Amino acid sequence: MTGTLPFAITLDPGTSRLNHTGTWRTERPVYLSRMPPCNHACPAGENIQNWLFHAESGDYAAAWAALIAENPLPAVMGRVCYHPCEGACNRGQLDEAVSIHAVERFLGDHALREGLVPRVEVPPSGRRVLVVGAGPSGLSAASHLTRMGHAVTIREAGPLPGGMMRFGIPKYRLPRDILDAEIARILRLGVTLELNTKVTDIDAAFAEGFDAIFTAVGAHLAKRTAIPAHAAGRILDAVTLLAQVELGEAPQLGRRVIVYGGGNTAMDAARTAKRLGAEEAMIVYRRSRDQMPAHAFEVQEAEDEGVLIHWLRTITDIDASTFTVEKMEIDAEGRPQPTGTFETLEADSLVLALGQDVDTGFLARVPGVQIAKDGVIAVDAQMMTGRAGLFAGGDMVPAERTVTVAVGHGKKAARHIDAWLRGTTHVKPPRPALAGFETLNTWYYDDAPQTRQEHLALLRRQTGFEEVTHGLTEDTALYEARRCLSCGNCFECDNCFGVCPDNAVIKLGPGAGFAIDYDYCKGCGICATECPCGAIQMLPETT
Amino acid sequence: MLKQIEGSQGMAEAIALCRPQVVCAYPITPQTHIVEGIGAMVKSGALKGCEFINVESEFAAMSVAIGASAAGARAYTATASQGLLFMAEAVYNAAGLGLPIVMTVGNRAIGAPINIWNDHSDAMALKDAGWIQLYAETNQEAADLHILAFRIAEELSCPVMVCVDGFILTHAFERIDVPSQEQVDRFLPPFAPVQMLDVANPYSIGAMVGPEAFTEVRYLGHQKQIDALDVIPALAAEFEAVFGRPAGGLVRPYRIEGAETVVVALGSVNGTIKDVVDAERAAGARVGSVTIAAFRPFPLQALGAALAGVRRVICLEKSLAPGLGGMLASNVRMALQGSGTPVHTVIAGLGGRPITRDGLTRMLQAAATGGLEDVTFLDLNRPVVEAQLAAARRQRHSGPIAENLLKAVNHGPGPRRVPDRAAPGQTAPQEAKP
Amino acid sequence: MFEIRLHGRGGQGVVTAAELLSVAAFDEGRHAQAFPSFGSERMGAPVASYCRISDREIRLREPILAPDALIIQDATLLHALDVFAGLKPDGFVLINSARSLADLGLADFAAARPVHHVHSLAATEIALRHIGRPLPNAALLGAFAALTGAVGLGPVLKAIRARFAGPVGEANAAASLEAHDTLTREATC
Amino acid sequence: MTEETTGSTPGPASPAAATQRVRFYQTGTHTLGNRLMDAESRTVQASTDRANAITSGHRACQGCGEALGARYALDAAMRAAGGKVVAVNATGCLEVFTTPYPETSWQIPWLHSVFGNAPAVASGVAAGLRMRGQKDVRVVAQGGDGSTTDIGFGCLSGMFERNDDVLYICYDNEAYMNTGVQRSSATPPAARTATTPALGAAPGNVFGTGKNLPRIAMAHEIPYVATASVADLHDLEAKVTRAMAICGARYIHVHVPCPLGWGSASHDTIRLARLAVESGLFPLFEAEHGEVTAVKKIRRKVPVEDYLRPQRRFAHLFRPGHEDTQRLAAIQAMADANIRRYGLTEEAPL
Repeated sequence: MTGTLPFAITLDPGTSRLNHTGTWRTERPVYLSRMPPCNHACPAGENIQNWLFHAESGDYAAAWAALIAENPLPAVMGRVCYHPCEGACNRGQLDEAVSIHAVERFLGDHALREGLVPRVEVPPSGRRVLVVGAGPSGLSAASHLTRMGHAVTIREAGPLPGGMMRFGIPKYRLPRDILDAEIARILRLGVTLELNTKVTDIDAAFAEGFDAIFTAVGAHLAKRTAIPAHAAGRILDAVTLLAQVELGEAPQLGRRVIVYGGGNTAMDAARTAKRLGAEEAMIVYRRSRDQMPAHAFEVQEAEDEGVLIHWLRTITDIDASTFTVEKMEIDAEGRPQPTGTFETLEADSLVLALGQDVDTGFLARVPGVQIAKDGVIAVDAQMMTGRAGLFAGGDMVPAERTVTVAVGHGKKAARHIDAWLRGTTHVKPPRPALAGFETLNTWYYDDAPQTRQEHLALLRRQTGFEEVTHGLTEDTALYEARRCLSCGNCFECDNCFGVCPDNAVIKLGPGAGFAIDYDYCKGCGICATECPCGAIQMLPETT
Repeated sequence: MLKQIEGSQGMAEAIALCRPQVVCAYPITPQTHIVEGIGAMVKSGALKGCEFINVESEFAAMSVAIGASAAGARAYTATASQGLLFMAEAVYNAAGLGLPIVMTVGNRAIGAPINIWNDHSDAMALKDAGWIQLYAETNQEAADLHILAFRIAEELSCPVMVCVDGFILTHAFERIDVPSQEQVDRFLPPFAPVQMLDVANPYSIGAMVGPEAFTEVRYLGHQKQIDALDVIPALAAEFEAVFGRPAGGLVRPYRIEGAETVVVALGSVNGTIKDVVDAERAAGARVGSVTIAAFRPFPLQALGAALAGVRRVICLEKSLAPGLGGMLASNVRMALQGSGTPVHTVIAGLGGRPITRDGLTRMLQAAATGGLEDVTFLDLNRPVVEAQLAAARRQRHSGPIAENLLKAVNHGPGPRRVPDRAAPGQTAPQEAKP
Repeated sequence: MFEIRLHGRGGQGVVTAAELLSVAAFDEGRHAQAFPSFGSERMGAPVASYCRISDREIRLREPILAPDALIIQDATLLHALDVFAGLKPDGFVLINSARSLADLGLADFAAARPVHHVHSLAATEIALRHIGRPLPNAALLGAFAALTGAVGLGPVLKAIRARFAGPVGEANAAASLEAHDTLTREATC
Repeated sequence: MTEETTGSTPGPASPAAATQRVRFYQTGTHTLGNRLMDAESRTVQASTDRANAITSGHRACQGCGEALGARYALDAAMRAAGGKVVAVNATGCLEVFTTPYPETSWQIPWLHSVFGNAPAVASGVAAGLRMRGQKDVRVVAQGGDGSTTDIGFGCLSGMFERNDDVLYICYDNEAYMNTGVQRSSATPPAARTATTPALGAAPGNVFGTGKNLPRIAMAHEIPYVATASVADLHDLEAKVTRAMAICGARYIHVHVPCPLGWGSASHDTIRLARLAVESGLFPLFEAEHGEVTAVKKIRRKVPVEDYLRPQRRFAHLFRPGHEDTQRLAAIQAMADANIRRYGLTEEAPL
């Protein structure tokens, strides 16, 4: 070409970058992280989205590492947790919730298969902590405290560690090799476990040189109820039944068994009775099906296995093998009221599954320790009792009684104990706003129904203690992980980068996310609207 | 090589020798033979490296040429009359973008009334579109001007319109010396655009320019035309050196030495004028003529010099600025500013009306006796228009003028819709009651 | 300057005839200018074309108003328009017709002009014999050369052969030659 | 998901292998990119290597759909042509907001002539490039609905019938936005524009008018015709890429919402485009040589009301207490007709 370019009508490429259109903006997009509902709902405080993130790319080791940062018993929890996370999962409003527990179990099993171990990254603190009780709460606390550098000793009154995980949950739900392996891994961190060692004197323990004590002895005392029994057959409680089965001392229950109660333990007891050879395993419960505290899937599994459930019945009289039950009806307040109508059931034994109480005897004399209502131990926000350095958690403090809550208590207590030992206070970081369903743009998520976990054949379920629910394969676990919507947190989908009409989003590279180029951003808000996971919000420009 | 060929064919051959790369064509009389000729050469393979595109309108023709030129290709098209007006927007655009397109205009009247014959209304309508306008006097010049036009256009990055009288030149079989390829190549180097669409240099062509720079853009466009006043004669001289005959230039005086009356005109009518000048000179009249070869840029200086000292100037114009008179005259007056020389407009040859030696001779004689008005219509059928005007004065609505005029021309003066049997003063049946 | 006006009907090649005349004159080293009547007429309509021949450059662009010669390709045009308009008193007229001038009602017209300046010729019949189609142009041009001497027969034949290649050109040339000879015979008897 | 693998595979899974085997359901293929999608499944827009044919600093309104659509299309074309693309632009918003002197937003060779001639100019550019031996440089012409369906229609039809080697892209925002929202022949029924005001007994644009340019393009039997939307970038880019692989005349009609003209929120641009598709009012399809060859199924069908209600240009249909049910039904019938005609749902196969 020759000569100079024509004036004004011909322009050099890209010169509009001199024009900073950011001045047009009245609102600015800002990246943020919201609290995913699964995390929000998790009693153990698991950052589920975080470990799913790693699992999505097939990096199961990283996923597992992220997982055990909050929960040292993933293989257990993936089996026994009632997964409130899934009830909160936003995907449930789209198609079906992500099967978080199944992925968790897969990761837990994967780690056991691969022999993955957690790392202890801090130097020894020189402090000693006594954990009383080797249940989920105690094991969780011991694991976390050890990884924080403290020397931990667990004293367990019973012959085996695991607490309710071993003595309350039947092995068809939690195979013992899994439980044993996860406990063993905690112990290999350097935790000292003393079995058959009942702690009765807290002060003495402090005197031994423990800088802090965490008690988590659970609730093992079965509640009783007064039923007129003229010639009672076998009556036993569910906790005892399950513990005896675990110890290989299964009692003779006879051909017909009634389990009284409507919780998960009642289901476990009835299903165990079935497996012990009972031809008829019945549940009698005074309220309706909807009101049962047991989880629907547990009820369903029990029914699948042939357990017969009598709702709206109370046992009013027992005469040998004849049980008189009164029909109940639900009043306006939702309470069961007797109707005066009676029936009889025939059974050889009765298993009471009416809940448990805490054995608080060993704490009664400790100065400062207060017993709360319902016979549980009062703790403050740091999970410390009235006695300085004495912490408590699990079923023995006021809370829902689940393995998950217990594991969460262990973690929470560990953090507070650690802070206390260091002379500080652990302050929980403020929770960001919840990533509700309305913050998502779900159009970008593909339709993907939940993976169904396979179940053991029914006949084998009714006749043995083999694990009922199968785990996921690697493919199905990956599929399931990838169903996560990443609610409230950028997963680098590039939407904002692509949809900006003003090319005002800067892509910082893998893992680094994005930044807004405020020189050019006009504040249209498309990035925020088209962000699938609600990780951008529009804020008014300050004047 | 001397040939006896149709003017359009001569132009087609000359254009082909310029190695155009994109030629687009849309048929409109009387330019069709030119593009047909080029099309045949492309189709036969005689003209290589050229794409001939049959487009759907003149607007598209100029637009395709714009695109091709912006892509760095030598582009050509031709049109006439309505076609030129139909592409008007793109004509301005090509100039605004500084694209050196060459276009032939086979000059023809503009309707209504529709008329396919020659005059200059079309080119005059777009005289200020920013194009250089060259007018051919002969078919030899028509051919030669195209070679010059490409050179001028590319030298200045400015489109050039070669105006050729429709039918009179385009359809006349005449002797034309068609140059050799070697000669043309010597005169016209390959196209080297100042700007083009280039993936290696991706600038934007055709920006929106606001008040802050529009005047400057226009000034530069004007300056380009002013520069052309030097470029055109220089290249005409170079042309003569290469081809051995003159062509183009700004103005061509003819026998103006001592002339009292000089006729100024554009295009082929200058041939007839020269014959008349010769005859009048032979009869002792002091007349001469000036051919304006480049109407845009308007050669004020050259024309002023040629007309210095003459007693009167007659602009023989093949177009009409209704309400004013002559567009050529209003331009010529600028060349004579301060001289006091009267400049007459004689409108002639509209819509193909023959301009005859008789008519021109009468015009010159009238001028010599001071009997020429400022604006005159040569060979006007005065009874017809007088009758129409009279009828119009009588009746508020006298019907379509064109239709009535045609009737008057064919059947004698006066609208025929007043039947003979109607008694004087009786209302014609067509007229509505008030 | 010799000016010729040709009358015909759209489609008969009246424009081609004028062009061929100009080519023939050009071939003789003379200047020539052929142009049509610039009409928008369609097939069958009366049309005209013109040819000027001169030894000097032709600058004149007005229509031919006072022709030196007329070629009338179709005798039916005699009744359609004033084909003789402007014809110079000593002008030539060549009419394509198998009928005599007397039969055409032109006996008096011819008699008023120099001898042998007005002729009719059965050009269509000659064309049919040679070309097989009723295209009288070539024949008329051959006869025109004989009639007026404005162009020579040789250049006419050359122009015809240049325009129509191969057998068609030869057939036209043969027609032209026969017409030329016919007219020469008639004009000399 | 795959079903052939059962049980566990020893050893940690290879992330790369994992991405190949299992689709990324977190995003499906609907987001623009993501670390776990195959590189070829990501959009051009997800890449920092995209051409940014239009760069920052242009003067389009906030949330301009046309700015977005044009960058989407041209960047895809640039990738398909290895960076050798020349663009021709009709007069209109896109032209005005990208090239006001002294700045241009274009980073590719770009030419603007006048309003109605972009297709012809592009034909000329293509011919010029061919004659200059630059056969690998591809030409894209573009304009709004006004320049495409109205004033440039003749030139476009000419370009089509000559099968000129040009990809013409129409950014349809359904009115003359540059001049202040006047009706075009792409303005939908009932829409309020400055020249179809929401007044009188039948406010807004008249029913039974307008022209369907994609089908007109198909009637020319050109090699490729497609409709696309800024709401579905994967689809849009695939269509541009497909078009760029074909020689001859190609036409893509892209639906681009206009916050100004439609009276919609600037952040709703893509959402509205999506609702237009999901309601059936803007069917996405491809056609080759005059025959429809593929349609994009509606994923989540919505009533037309969902699309119309957020737009002030249709507000007169939703006057409280005076909802224009009759004309709403007529618009729904148009959507339903599209669904039947193109088989946009599983129940309505093509």
